[in-house]
Amino acid sequence: MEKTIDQACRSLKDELGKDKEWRPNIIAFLCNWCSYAGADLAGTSRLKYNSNVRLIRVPCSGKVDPLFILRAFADGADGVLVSGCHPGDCHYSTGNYFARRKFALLKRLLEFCGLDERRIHFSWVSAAEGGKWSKVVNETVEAVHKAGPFKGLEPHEGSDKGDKDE
Amino acid sequence: MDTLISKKDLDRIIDSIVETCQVFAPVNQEGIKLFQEIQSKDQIIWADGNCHRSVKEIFFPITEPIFFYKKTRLGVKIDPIQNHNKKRVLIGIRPCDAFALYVMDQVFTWDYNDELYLALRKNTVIIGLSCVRPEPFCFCTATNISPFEERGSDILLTDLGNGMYHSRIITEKGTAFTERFKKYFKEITPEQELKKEALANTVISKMPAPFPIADIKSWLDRNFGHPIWEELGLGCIGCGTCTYLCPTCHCFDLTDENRGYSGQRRRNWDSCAFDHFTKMAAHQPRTFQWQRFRQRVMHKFKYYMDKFSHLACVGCGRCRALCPVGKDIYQVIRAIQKETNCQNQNLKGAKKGK
Amino acid sequence: MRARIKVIRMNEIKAKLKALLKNAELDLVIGYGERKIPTSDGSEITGICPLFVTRESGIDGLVWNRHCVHNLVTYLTKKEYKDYKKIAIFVKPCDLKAIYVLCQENQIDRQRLLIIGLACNGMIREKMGISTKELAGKCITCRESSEGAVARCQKEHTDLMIESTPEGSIPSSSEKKALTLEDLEKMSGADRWAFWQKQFQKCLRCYACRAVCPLCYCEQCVCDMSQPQWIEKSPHLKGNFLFHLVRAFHLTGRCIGCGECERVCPMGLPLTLLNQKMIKEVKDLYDYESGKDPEQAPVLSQFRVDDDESFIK
Amino acid sequence: MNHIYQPSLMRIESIKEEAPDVKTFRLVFLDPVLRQTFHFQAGQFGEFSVFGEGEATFCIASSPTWQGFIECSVKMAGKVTQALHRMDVGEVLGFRGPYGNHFPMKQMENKDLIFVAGGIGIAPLRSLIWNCLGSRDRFGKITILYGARSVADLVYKDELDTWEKRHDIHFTKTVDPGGETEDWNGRIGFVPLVMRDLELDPRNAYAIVCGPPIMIKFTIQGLDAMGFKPDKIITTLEMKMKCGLGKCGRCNIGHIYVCKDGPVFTFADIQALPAEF
Repeated sequence: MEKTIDQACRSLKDELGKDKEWRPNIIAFLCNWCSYAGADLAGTSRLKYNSNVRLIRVPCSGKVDPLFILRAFADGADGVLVSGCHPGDCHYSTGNYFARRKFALLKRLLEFCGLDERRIHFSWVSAAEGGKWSKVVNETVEAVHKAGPFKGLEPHEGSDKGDKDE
Repeated sequence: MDTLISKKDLDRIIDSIVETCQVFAPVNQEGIKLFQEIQSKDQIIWADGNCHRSVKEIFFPITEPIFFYKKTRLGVKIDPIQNHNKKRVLIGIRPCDAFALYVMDQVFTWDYNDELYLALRKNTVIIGLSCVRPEPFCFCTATNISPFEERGSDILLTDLGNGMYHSRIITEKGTAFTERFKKYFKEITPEQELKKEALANTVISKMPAPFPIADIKSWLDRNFGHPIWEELGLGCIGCGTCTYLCPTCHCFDLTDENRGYSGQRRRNWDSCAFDHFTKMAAHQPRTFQWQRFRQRVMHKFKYYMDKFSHLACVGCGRCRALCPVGKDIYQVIRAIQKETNCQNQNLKGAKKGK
Repeated sequence: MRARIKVIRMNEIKAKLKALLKNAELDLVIGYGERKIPTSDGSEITGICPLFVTRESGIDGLVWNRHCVHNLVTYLTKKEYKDYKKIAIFVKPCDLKAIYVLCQENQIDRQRLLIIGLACNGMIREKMGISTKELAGKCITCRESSEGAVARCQKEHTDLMIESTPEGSIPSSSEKKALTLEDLEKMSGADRWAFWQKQFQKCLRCYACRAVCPLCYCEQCVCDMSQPQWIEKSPHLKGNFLFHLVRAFHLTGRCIGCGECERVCPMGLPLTLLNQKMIKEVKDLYDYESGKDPEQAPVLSQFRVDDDESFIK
Repeated sequence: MNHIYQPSLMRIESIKEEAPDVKTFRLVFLDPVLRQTFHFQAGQFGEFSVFGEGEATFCIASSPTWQGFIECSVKMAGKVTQALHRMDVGEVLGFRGPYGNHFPMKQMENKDLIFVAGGIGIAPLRSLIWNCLGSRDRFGKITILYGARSVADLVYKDELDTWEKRHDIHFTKTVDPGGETEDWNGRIGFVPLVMRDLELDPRNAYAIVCGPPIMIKFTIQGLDAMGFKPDKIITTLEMKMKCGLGKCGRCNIGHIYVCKDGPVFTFADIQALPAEF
């Protein structure tokens, strides 16, 4: 999974890197049963929404480990969106309830460390809410755009001369 | 060739070299004394006591990239790191840390020269500062060196207390440095010389007695399986504090960090206290923590002696002070010394009995 | 063996332990022992360190004084001590809570333990191995939290109890903790980010915080895994940030604030701030306190339908 | 700045599937000068880098007499080996070496040689066997006993056949009980047991043993019982390695560094070591 996240950040950065002006680079973790279907519906009904998002499908929002989110930020994402089924609709009946507690605590831990709260978003999007999905994505990109590029985790000068990207 | 230099002149020298090259000295960083690069002379803390972390990190950094690579369709392109050729001066290093570098040079020049370490060593002038008031946990005299040890430093300063420093040149680098600042180094009068010798003797006389290194080594040669090791190592929790603060611990790990199609190989410190230090797919030779504790003591007081005829312990006392559970290598060696004594008695007894 | 002998003195405890050791009802006693540390000028200072006693003769070495700052519960989950059948362990109130969490997580069998509670009102701080006059960092935070609850839970769940607090005056907590949770929360996000970046850059990855933590008992830590390699092994900012945040999150709802991680950090990182924050959040969000009761379900393995979801779009 | 931890680049020329989890890689130096000047001796090893995954220690399985390339046989086990098994012909990987000591060819001259190998342990011996066959007359009687868990696990199958056909080699192959197939013509049984049936003459002979630690232990016991002197039994030891040249401090057994003083040891050396491996 950690290679998928790295590849997602990579491919998005390459594609966004082409135009001069910076655009946010967002990684979204979508639960396979509701949110992914919702995003699919948004696509089939030709809804326009911001394109600098890379989706990673997970079986359930409960499967989204805080490590995925931390790894996404470490690999260069500017923002992370996690979306799952509405409480009660979960295909595995309780996955999103456990996820809700994890996300609540993770959000506060990251804010305590100083990560801008506009960079991390959670949402419930059901399979029928194509419209809500495009709204959620646009809001997220808007918020991350205000937060600016995430320069947080470049290794500092002392220990090494910076990550030598392409 | 000994000379005398006043504190003011020393400050003038530091001011002039700060522009031309990197100068490292003990600096207070949020209550912890560390060797850091300084911009001006007032940052330096001349007071007694060693730095929290040893000076080895200036030559053998905690983590450093050793090369960068890029994977392309045609293959892999390696681009090396820049040369370590910046001129550097290290001031205020304690004799035990300086001697530790001298000890570590042996392993980094054993058959293969570790250019990463040696280049930094070559370009650095080391101005040692002998210890007039050792710290409570120091035991350098026990490992056959002294608070006035000269090996390892290029120039050794000794604070004579009256604002003057006795300065002794030890290596060519030291002569070159003194030559460059000839006007600051004054002629030394014989009674200043005597004052320094007297100071040295008083300090050393109060320090712990030397370990019987030969006896200890011969005991260690024969007692790898001795039950005392399990007792001595009981309680060690396997953190890396003692090895990372130790001036002579040189074990490292090479790992790759990949980002897409490019990345770097890094060299990081590693510790024999960790479980994955020797863990292999097939088996793990050191399963219990006391076996790793034994490895550290054996390596410093036997294996290094076997290979390089030097103790790999300079008695700086950092591991004694900062072990979270109070493990103490000095008391371990004294315990082994007691073992050697009673073993000698048995031998003597056996002789008499024959 | 569940004799509930409550209020007795240290020497009575020693006599009891000797008896138990003699007729093999006890295999190991983990307590605090004194050791004479020879210093460079020939004098000796007394230092306290964990003491492991398997024979009667060793029992006299046990002490209880102002320097018994270590949390001995960390040894209960280590490989070397797992095959002792019956263990007696000395615990202060802050250490005792770690045993509850371990029981909650089925890591240790309560029947195997003879818990000897120690009434504690503050330990002395050690700086570079030398005792200072001030209160230990973790005791400052402990004193602020409800002292009553600590004493109450100690009475119920220990087998033996030493009621007398250690001799010597209670060290003054003159030196207020350099930085408290409230100071950090008042800071702006950007300042907090800069603060934590500076702290994480100092970390050496010596893993002393993980080795000493009673609740960090994983056979192979996620930070040591290479397949998949989630966290870089190198102690640069990115690797340290991931290591400390993953550890803080893995302790969320479990950490009992024993403060050992901050005590042992050779670089003086304020690690308990991360854990204190999460203790506060867990209390505030789910009204849950870790280490209060060995039978309650851990906070992240249960949920309520009306949990807060105001932050979810 | 070039330094001793910087690998030289090699291209994979061919990959041979030896067993379900073992592949043999034939590698050629990219640098033409190195292609000529590189030489090594049987028993030495190298550090092979898969960029992005790390480095791993493998013995050089090709014979020093073969020019222009080296071969290494890799069993899939951890991170680097799995990455290696995913690579295909033409890709580039790094190599540092040769490191460590080598089999004592001089002392083995005009002596009988007995090779006992188990599983992937045959890789270092294969290098030595082909090296000896290169100048066959310098040595006495050559006996090869090779065993593996099952027929599919046998490595270098075609070379085993050529050795079997040669009349100047006493070749025996075996598989562990239960690992045989219908048309299996070799022996069935564990290597140390099958070894007892071969009449091995300890006088004027060297036994070279390589394989999993459990097999080495019992084989050496068998050889001991047959009267082989400890200094006439040669084996290789395996410890975790990172630098491969004595600096990173992790491959020591007692004061011996397996990467510098080994990996080839006589049983007499091993008896002098503390029982730590």
